[in-house]
Order: sequence, then structure tokens, then C-alpha cells
Amino acid sequence: MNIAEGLTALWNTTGLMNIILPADPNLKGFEQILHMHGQWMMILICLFLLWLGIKKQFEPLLLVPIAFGGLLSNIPMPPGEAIAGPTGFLGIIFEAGIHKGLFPLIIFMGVGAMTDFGPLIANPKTALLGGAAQFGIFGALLMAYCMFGFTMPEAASIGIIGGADGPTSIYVTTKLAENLLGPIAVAAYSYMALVPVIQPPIMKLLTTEAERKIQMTQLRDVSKREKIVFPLMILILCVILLPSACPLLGALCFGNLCKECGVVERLSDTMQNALINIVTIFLGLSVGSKLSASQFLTVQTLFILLLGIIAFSLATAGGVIMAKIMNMFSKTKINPLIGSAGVSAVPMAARVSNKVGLEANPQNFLLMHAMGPNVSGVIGSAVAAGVLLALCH
Amino acid sequence: MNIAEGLTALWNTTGLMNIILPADPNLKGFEQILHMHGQWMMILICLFLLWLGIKKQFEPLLLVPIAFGGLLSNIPMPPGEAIAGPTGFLGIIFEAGIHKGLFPLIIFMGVGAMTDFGPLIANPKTALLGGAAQFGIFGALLMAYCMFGFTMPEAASIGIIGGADGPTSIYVTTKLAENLLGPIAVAAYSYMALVPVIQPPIMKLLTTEAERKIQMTQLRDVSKREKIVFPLMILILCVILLPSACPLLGALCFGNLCKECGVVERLSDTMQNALINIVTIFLGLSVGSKLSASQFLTVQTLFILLLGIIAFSLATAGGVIMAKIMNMFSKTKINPLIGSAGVSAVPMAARVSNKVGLEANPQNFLLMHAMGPNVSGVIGSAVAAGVLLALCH
Amino acid sequence: MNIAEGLTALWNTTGLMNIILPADPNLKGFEQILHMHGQWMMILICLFLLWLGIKKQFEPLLLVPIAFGGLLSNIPMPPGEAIAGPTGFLGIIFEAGIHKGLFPLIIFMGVGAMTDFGPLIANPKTALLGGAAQFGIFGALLMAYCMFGFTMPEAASIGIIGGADGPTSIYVTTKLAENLLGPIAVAAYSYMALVPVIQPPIMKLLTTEAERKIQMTQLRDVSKREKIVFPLMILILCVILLPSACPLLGALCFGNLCKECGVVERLSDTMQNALINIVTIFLGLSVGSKLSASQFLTVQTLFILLLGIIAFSLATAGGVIMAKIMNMFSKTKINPLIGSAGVSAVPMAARVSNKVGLEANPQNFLLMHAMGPNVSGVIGSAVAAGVLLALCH
Amino acid sequence: MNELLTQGLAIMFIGMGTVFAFLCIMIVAMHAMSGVVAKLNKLFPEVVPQAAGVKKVVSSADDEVAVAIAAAIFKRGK
Amino acid sequence: MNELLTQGLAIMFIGMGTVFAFLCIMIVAMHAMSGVVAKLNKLFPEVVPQAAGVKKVVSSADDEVAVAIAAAIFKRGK
Amino acid sequence: MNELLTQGLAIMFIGMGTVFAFLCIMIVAMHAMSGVVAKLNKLFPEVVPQAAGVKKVVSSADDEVAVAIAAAIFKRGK
Ligand code: NA
Ligand code: NA
Ligand code: NA
Repeated sequence: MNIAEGLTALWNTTGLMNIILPADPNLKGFEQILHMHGQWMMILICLFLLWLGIKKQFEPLLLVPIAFGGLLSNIPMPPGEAIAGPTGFLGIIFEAGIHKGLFPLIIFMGVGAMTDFGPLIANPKTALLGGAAQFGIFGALLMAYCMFGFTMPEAASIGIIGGADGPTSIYVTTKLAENLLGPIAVAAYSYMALVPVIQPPIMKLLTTEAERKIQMTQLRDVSKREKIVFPLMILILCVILLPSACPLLGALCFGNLCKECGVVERLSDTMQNALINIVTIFLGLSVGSKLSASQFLTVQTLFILLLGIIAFSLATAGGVIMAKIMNMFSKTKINPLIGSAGVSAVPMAARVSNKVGLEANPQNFLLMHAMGPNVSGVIGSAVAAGVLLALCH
Repeated sequence: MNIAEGLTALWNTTGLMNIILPADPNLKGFEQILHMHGQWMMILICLFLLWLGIKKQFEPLLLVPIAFGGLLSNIPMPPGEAIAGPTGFLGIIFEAGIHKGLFPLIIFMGVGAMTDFGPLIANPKTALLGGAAQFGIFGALLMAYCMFGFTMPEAASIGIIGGADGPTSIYVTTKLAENLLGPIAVAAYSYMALVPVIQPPIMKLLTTEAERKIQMTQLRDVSKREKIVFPLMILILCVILLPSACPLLGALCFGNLCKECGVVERLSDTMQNALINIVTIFLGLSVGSKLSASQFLTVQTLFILLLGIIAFSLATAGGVIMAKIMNMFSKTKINPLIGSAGVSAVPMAARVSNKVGLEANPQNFLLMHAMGPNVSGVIGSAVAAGVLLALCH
Repeated sequence: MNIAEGLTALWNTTGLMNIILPADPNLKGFEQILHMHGQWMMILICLFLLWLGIKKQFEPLLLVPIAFGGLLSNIPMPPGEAIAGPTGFLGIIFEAGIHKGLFPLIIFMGVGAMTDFGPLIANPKTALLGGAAQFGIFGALLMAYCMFGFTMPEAASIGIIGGADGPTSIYVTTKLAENLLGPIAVAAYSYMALVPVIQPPIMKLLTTEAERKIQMTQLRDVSKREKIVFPLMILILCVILLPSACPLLGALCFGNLCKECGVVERLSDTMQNALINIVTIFLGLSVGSKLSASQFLTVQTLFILLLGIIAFSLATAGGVIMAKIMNMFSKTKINPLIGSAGVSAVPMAARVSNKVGLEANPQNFLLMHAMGPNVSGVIGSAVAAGVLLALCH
Repeated sequence: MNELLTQGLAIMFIGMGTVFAFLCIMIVAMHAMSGVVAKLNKLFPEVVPQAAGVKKVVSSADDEVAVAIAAAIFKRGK
Repeated sequence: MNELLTQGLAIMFIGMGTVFAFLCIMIVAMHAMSGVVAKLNKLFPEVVPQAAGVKKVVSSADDEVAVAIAAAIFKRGK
Repeated sequence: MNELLTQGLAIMFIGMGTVFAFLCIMIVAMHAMSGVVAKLNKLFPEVVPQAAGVKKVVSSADDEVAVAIAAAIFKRGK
């Protein structure tokens, strides 16, 4: 090898040479453009996602790694050496952590170890609000399946965006429609960050000023024993009724039991910190590695983004309307604003309820009341995920 | 699929349908009952283990994850999707971490990084007490092999319960008799928690009031250099004499060297905290995944539980008697109560020595003296494990 | 098996029996000696490396685990059970973490999360010093290839020692010449620790007293935005110009972006602590597992040690001379002592610049000025690594 | 299209039905649990075991460290 | 030997050339970036978003904990 | 049964023998080590290297951070 040859070899590996791929004679029109220009377009999109994460603080803990993973996976590399390929850095992590389903479950453990089910135990009926909010999942599924031509497993994965629960979305999509993982993850986390924007207009539209002013009575104290028994009870119910939801709910309950039982604080601390952080880094990067042009720059992605916002809106509406229905039959009224917290997106949705409530009545602190539907929304989404995994597999 | 079909499909996956398996025409009597009813019985047993861990605080750091892993692995799932199966969450972790032997070794590293060999270095002859306590291992092995019909590798795995050292038990059992991993791990950790109950009567039975009042002289100071050289010395001895104990003792010595050398505190801290905690979570869950009815609800498990307590008792007696023998030949008397600390179960056994000693003589602080046999018991068990791995493989 | 048989079996596994292997009739002379006596010689060498790490504090965070891994891997075990073999503890970790390239990249992430590029952004032209210091890499490569008979991939791996960057050395060597990983890693980390010894004489030889007294003007403030954009800019440049450097620079930039963007502190903290510490433990141990006699006790190792120190010296000289050349063409003089910091070895090389500068002029604080070339040296080495990976693969 | 709609609606009804069924049973179970625990709390007041619990939180591993620290202090105090 | 030297020197020139090319382009890009960012900082002063940024650093996960803590305090304060 | 007992006892004797052999050699080695180290400690008193050791514990990675912090303080102090 002399200098000229070496320079040529090096030049041929540069991104300048490969960022625009040569035309493929078998492709036409838009597909051809995508094939040729997809990589640098994806790099721009990932930079936009980074901006959303850093500047707009859209769930930055996930969106920054996802977007960076997307950047890395769209680097033009010689075939067989792509960072997201089977022997590449991100490809290996994806295979070990996402494809086999470990990472979302570990994150769910951490979520369990951070969640306080006390407000739900103190006011069990608010669980119904978390159930009604799952209407977002099935409404979006129905539309995706009947109107947008997705297959049933794809439609189920898209619908689950309405669960407003990142790890659940990633877990279900990996099992049912891995090809849509990139756009679904991006949609799920983006819309979770947009909860304070999406929800308030819907909440105000569906409630009267008087309803928004309803004050709720102080929650009762919840004893330690109840908090310890609760995760076990959920798991047993899940075992009896819906085993397919058990990996997700089992991980959640394990984390929560470790938190509440008070004798394994070392483990609970680790789940809430070192472990969840490490897994978040790798989950984000490797989910991002699925942001390839051929899978992301499609009309399907637009549909997914559209269906995702529909799912969030339906979920919000479902929770609020359920609260109003419950008020028809119950003497102790609940403020329908806490219904919107049933979408999960813990604890942002509960904060939105609180904020809108304070606007109507400055003495009306709904935060703790909204935590009940909020955490039951997590359980509800996991149950819905179990149903979809059982039926659409 | 219409609603009726869907509901039927879902109903067939429920635990209600599958928690009691249909009768197998090839099985009879007790085996048939186990086959049909084993899963819910195991769930009850796991709930009992959880209660032991949480309420009775039996080694909760291990018993809570083990019991929860047992719960998860006994959930009736469609074949091929079992959480403890080869593609399930716990199955994957078990394969990667336990079957290949990594987790117990990593925990042993952390144990090394937490252990202070100073009291042993200050009074080397107490190592003999830690040796004598290994009689529990071989006594139980002998009984398991000759009286209970276990094979030699199984008997060796059962005997090692008497080492009172969880990671050693798991490491050896994984190599020699993986089918017994569930009951052996449960027995090992349960009895370690029962040390304050099992040991005192044996200790009092074997010693006179006068012996229990023996006061021991203050331990000398141990210099930093001795503490640094000690783990290397152990490793070199192990290399020369018994390479099959090197994975275990090597991990222990590495952790201890990192602790004592004083120049890698970052690593030592990590081994004692983030790393050991993360591995404990996954080790516990995946060991628990071996708590299946077919492997746990057997008469063998009863034998193992019985042999385990015999092993602990023999180990305790061995240590105490050895101390009395040593007193016959030595001028500086040692209090035989520190002999029982030779079973390991660091540092609980040392505390028991201290407590029983204080009962006999309120001025008699045996804690530091008991740490010598206590840590040498860890080395002794690892040596015994090496012998068994070399001969029974 | 009776006692005699058992004792014989056990005796045959002891290290005493196997530490000196039987003569191989096919080998002669020095090779025969190595074959027979290699293991205990390597154990002595590893003890020496431990002494360097603990007593002399040569990069102890890496050298202690590497040396201990070397100890463990030279334990005479029955074939198929070697700790560094394919089913052994260290062999499994090596395969999963080093061979697939994950560990060095994860460490590079952590390095990125600890690095402040501010001083480089404030004074961009100092990047040239970090470039000139890469002369060490290519000078040593040339000598290794032309004078010492190494193949090109081997020569490239040896040259990269001159990058003074541990993870880069390990990453490149794993890809190009895995057989040399042991000696190259030892050389890289040892010489990085020797920077305060190797560099000052060269620096003083190449500079005049007047030059060493040059005072540099205060660096300007760097805004948060610049620090956030910088890692992205580097990555984009790398994508365009040299995709083969993208895994390394991508990991570095990801870590740095997480540090600077300010919205993912949890992740940045984890990268700088739990994650980098855990990976350092396993990287060190498993790199050490390549310290086998047949690969380390060769004349090549001597050559590598020699070439390594040449590489460091050339790198130092390159940086200093470049600074003097730049002073010829620029009005604002830079102190050539900061040129030596271009070798990376962050932040030790920058400290050496500062110390030698203070000797010449007690008012001359060069530390922050030297951080510019120091961190650009990291980028320069990664670029050089990319070139070598692209051309020598 | 019609068949799609039938299937989609079937999934929707089954799904929402299961979610509500699960949550309703959960609500019932929570009320039952609260009742049982309230009785338990009366029979075996929580305070004492709790306090012990908090104390004993230090795990065996921490104990080990604690012993080592105690030893160190003991030495130094001499 | 001669061919080795040619090849070795080729790698050296290509390598050093690439390193310097990369760093020179980087220097130019850094100057450009500094200019652009300086203008940006004038147009949209950094202070305000920064302060917000620092405040909002607590992640959603931390929030959850914060809410739980707030709840606990709230209860106790009663 | 008889053969089982023979084998079991053989393992027992070998095992306990090995454990005691190992520990006895360890005891001898510990005494030897203590002697050697005691002499070493006289020849090269431990205090000085120890103090240095403690100081230098901060690893190169921490140093990096330290430098960054120093830089930040330096800037602010201006
Ligand atoms: Na939800
Ligand atoms: Na023991
Ligand atoms: Na460098």
C-alpha cells in the first residue's frame, strides 16, 4: 500500500462518500430518495430530538440517549461494521437487553421501587379512573387496525402508546412489532413530555367550572402492612386472572415490595438509582439504534405520531368522563380533573390535575388525590398490555 | 376473531384455568397430586418464605428476592413463555449469571471487600477453629450419602450448607447438582438467619460455666502491610495446594486486596455497594426461579432441610470442641465460645459468641476474638468447596 | 474411591504438581523453559505489577485488577477449567466485554462525562498540540513495522500506546491484534503512570529557559451553549470525515453531552461512578486474563515495552516542537511546555506541564492552558485509532 | 373493512372488559385487605415490630462493616 | 525492508495528515461555533433558560420520589 | 452400604485433612509474614508511605474532576 492507495481507501470509508448512497435501480420516487438521502435526514431528525430533550426538556432521561443512539446508528459505516449492526456496540446491547426483554422489566422494577401506592390504597375506587384511561389504548388500536391498515400486532403496539408508560410500550412493541420500535418509543416519550400541553384543553372542555372546584376530603392514613400486602395482592390477582401481564406487573410489584417491606433498603436504593440509571442509558441508546431511515422515514411513522396523540387524548377524556359517571352514582363526589391522571405518565399527569384544579379554586390541592388514578393507570396499562400480548401474539 | 373466541382464548390463558394442571395418566398418588397442585402450593410456600424474610428478617437481602423469584416462576404460563423458562426473564438471568458461575463469585468479591482479616492475623491459631467447624460440611455429606441415598455430588452440595456461606453453597451446587439449587439455597440462607437460635444451646451444652468465663487478652495491632499481604498469601497458598478453590478464594482475595491496598477505593466502594447490590437482586430472583414444585416439593427437600440443620449443629459443635482441645495443649487459654463462630455466617456467629460470653461474664467482650474464627470459617468453607469440586465433579 | 485414591486424585490437581509443566518433546531451549516454567514466572511478574500499582501507585485503578487477573489466569488448573478459559469466570467476562468491544467504549463514555472541554473551546488552536503528539503513535508504528518485524495490525496496536489512552489502546488492540493485548495494556497503563518521570527531561531538553517562562493570558469564559454543541460538532465531523472513529468518539461525545446538557444528571453521575467503576473492575480483570506466559514471556513483549516508551517520548517531543513551530507564526506566544500535555494521559500530563512551568517561573500557572492540548490529545488519539482501524483491519 | 371492525371492536371490548374486571376485583380485594389489616393492626399493633424493623434494616453485610468499624474505633480508643 | 518502509511511511503520512486535517477542521468549526453561539447568546440570553434548566434538572423519576416525600411531609404536618 | 460408608469416610478424611492442612500452612505462613513485615516496618517505617498513600487515593479519574472543579472555582474567583 502506498500513500495514494491508502488515501483512496480512507476516502472511500469517509462519511462524505457514503452519507448519500448510490441510487438503487429497483427503487423509485420517494423510496429512492429515502434510500439515497435517508441517513443524513435521520441525523437531522435525531438532532431535533436532542434539542427537544435538552432545550425543551421532553423526558430528557430517555430522549437524549434515544436521540444519540439514533445519531450513532445512522453513521454511514462499511456493511458489517455498523454500530447498530449485529456485531456493533449498540446492536449487541439491543440484542441482550431489549430483544430479550430485560431492560424494560428492570426499569419497571425501579419504577416499582419509586412508586407509593398509598393514595390508591386510601381511596380504592379511583382505580376505576386509571381503568377508563386505558380507553386510549384500545381506541387508538381500533383506528390503527381499521383505518390505517396496520396489522393487529402493530396496531396493539401503537395503541399501547396511550398507556403513557415507556417501558410497557417498549416491552410490548419488542414482542409484537419490533419493526415499529423506533417511532413508537419516540412517540411514547415525546407525548409523555407533552402531557402538560395535551391534557388541559381536553380537561377543561369536558368539565364545568363547578366540577373543577369540587374539593376532596383528606385521604386516610395507610398502614405499613397494607403497603406491604398490596404488591403481593396485585401479583396474586395477576397470576389468577392474567398471567401474560405477570412479567411486567411482577417486576413492578417486586420493586414496590422491596421499597415497602423496609428490610432490604440496600436493594431498593440500588433499583432506584444505580441499576435504573445504568439500564436507562443502555435502553435509550439501543432503542435509538432502531431509528434507521428505512424504518423511521415512512408514512407509517406519521400515522403513529398521529395515532399516539389521539391515544393520549382519548385516554385523558376516558378518565375525565369516567369520573363524571362515577359522580352520578356516588354521594362523595370526586373532582373529575383527577380522572385525567389515569393515563399514568407518573407523576406529570397528577401535577397537571393539580395545576388545573388550582386555577379553578386556589384552595384545591388535588395532587395526592390524583396520585391514586395515576398509579392505577400504570397497573391498568400493564393489564391491557397483558391482554394484547395474550391475544395478538 | 370475535368476542366469544377472544374471551375463550383469554380465559384459557388465565391462571384460574391453569393453576391446577390436568391429571397425568402416567402418574399416581403423591406424584399426581404434586403434578396437579404443585404450583399453588409453591406459591404458598414462597409467600411463607417472604414472611420469614420480611417479618422474621431471615437474611432478607437474599430471602426476599429468592421468594419473589419463586413466586414468579410458579405462575402458570403457556409453555415456552414461563418466566423461568429459557426465553423468560428469570431464565435468561439464571443462565447468564448463575449457570456460568458469575454471580456467586461477584458476591464473594464484595464479601472480600467488606471483610477485615485483622483479627485473624492478630491471632492466627484461631484459624483452626474455623477449620474444625467444617466438620459440619463433611458430617452432613456422610449422612446424606450413606443414610439418605443422595449421590456423591448431591451429598457434597448438601453438606456445603454447613459452610454457612450462601455464595459458596450456590457456586458448588450449580457445578455439582443444579437440580437441588432451590432447596439448598433456601436452607442455607434460612439457617444462616437461625444461627442465633441454633447455636446457643449447643454452645452451652458443650462448655462449662468456667470455660465460658475465660477472658481473652487484647488483640495486637495489625499493620497495613500485613493486611495487604494476607489476601495475596492466601491466594498463593491456594494456587499451590488447591487450584480448584481458586475461583472462590481468588474473588474473595481480590475484593479484600482492593479494600486493604488503599489505592483503589473507588473500586472497593463499588464492590461493596452498587455491584454487590445489583448482583444480589438478580442472584436472588434467579435462584428463586429454581423453586419449581417438581424440584422443591419432594421428600428430598425435607431431607435437605434436616441435613442442613444437622450440618449447622455439627459445625458449631466442631468449633467449640476444637477450642477445648486446643486449650489442653496451650498455655494461653481461648474461650471455647468463639469456636462456634467458625461456621462463618459473618458476622452473626461472632455476635452470638459475644452474647453468650456476656451472659456468663458481663466484662467478657468476645466479639473481636470471635471474628478470627469467623473469617477463617469463610476460608475453610471455600477450601472444603475446592476439595469437593475436585473430587466429586 | 478409597482414601488413597482420593488423595492421589487431589494431589494430581494441586498446583505443586502442575506449576511446572512436563517437558514437551517438540520444544527446545528457551521455548521449552517457557513452556515448563512460564506459569510461576508470570505469577511473579503479576506480583511485581501489583507492587507497582499499590506501592508505586502506577494507575492503580487499572493495574491492580489487571495484575490480579493475571494471577488468576496463571493458576495451573485442569484443562477446560482454567479461570481464563472459555468456560471460566474471566474467560466469560472477556468474551462478553472485551472481545465484543463494550467495556472500552463504556469507559470512554465515563471519561467523556468527566472531561471538561472548556479550556480547548476557549483556545482552539491548542488542538494542534494534541495533534502533533500523535506523532508518537505513528513513529512507534513505523519502527515496530520496519525494524522489529511486527505485522501492520500489530504495529498499529503497539503504536497506539503512544496515544496514552488506555481504553483506546484496548479497543484497537482487541480489533487488530488480540494476541498482544496483555503486554500492550500493561505498557499503556504503566507508561501513563510514568508520565511525570518520562516527560520532564524531554521537555527541558527541547525548550529554553526563556520559553519555559512564557506567561499565557487568561482563558476566556466558555458559555454553556458552546459546551453543549461541542460534542455534537465533534461527532458530526467524525461522521463526515472518519466513521471508523465513531464508536470511540461517539461514546466520548455521548458522555460529554450528558455531562454538559444539564438535564440528565442522574445518567451523567452514573457514568462517572457506578458504571465506570463496575466496568473498570471487569475490564481490568479480564485484560489481565490475557497475561499468559505464552503470550507475555516473549521477546515481543520486550520490544513492546521499548516501543511504548519511544512512543511516549516521541509524543512528548512532538507536542513541544509543534508549540515552538506555532510560536514562529503567531503573535500571541504559547508556552511550549503545554505541548507535552498533548499526549493525553488526562490530567497527569497537564499537571506535569504546570509543574515544570512553575519551576521556571513561580507565577506561571499553566494547568488550565495545558488542559486544552490534553483533551484534544484524547480526540487526536481516537482519530488516529480510526485511521488505523480503517486501514489495517 | 367490516371484518376488521368486528375484530377491532372485539379486542376493544375484551381489553376494556379485562382491565375493568381486573381493577374491580382489585378494588374489592383492597377493601378486604384494608379490613383484615385493620383488624390485624388492632390485634398486633404495628408500632413495636416497625421500630425493630427500622433498627434491623442494616443488613448482614452492613453489619460486617459495622463490626469492622467498631473494631477500628475500639482499637483507636485504647 | 524498502517496501516495509514505504508502507510504514505511507501510513504515517496518511495518519498524521488525517489527524491534523480533522483537528484543523475542528478548529475552524470551533471558531464558527463560538461566533454563532455568541450571536445566539445575544439574541436569546442564556441566563433565563439556564436557571429554568437547573431547576428542572430533577427528572420525572425524581419527581415521583419528590411527590412521595411531599405526601409524607404533608401527612406528618397534619 | 458398606462401600458407601467407606467412600463417604474417605471424602470426609480427605476433606477435613485438606482443610486443616491448608489452615495449618496458613498459620505458619501468617507467622512468617508477620515476622517479615515487622522487620520491614522497622526498616521502612510505614507512616510516611501511608500518608502519601492516603493523599494519593484520589484516582486519575477523580483528578480530572478535581481539575475541572479547580478550573470552575478559579473562574468564579476572578
Ligand atoms: Na397508563
Ligand atoms: Na464456613
Ligand atoms: Na492521546
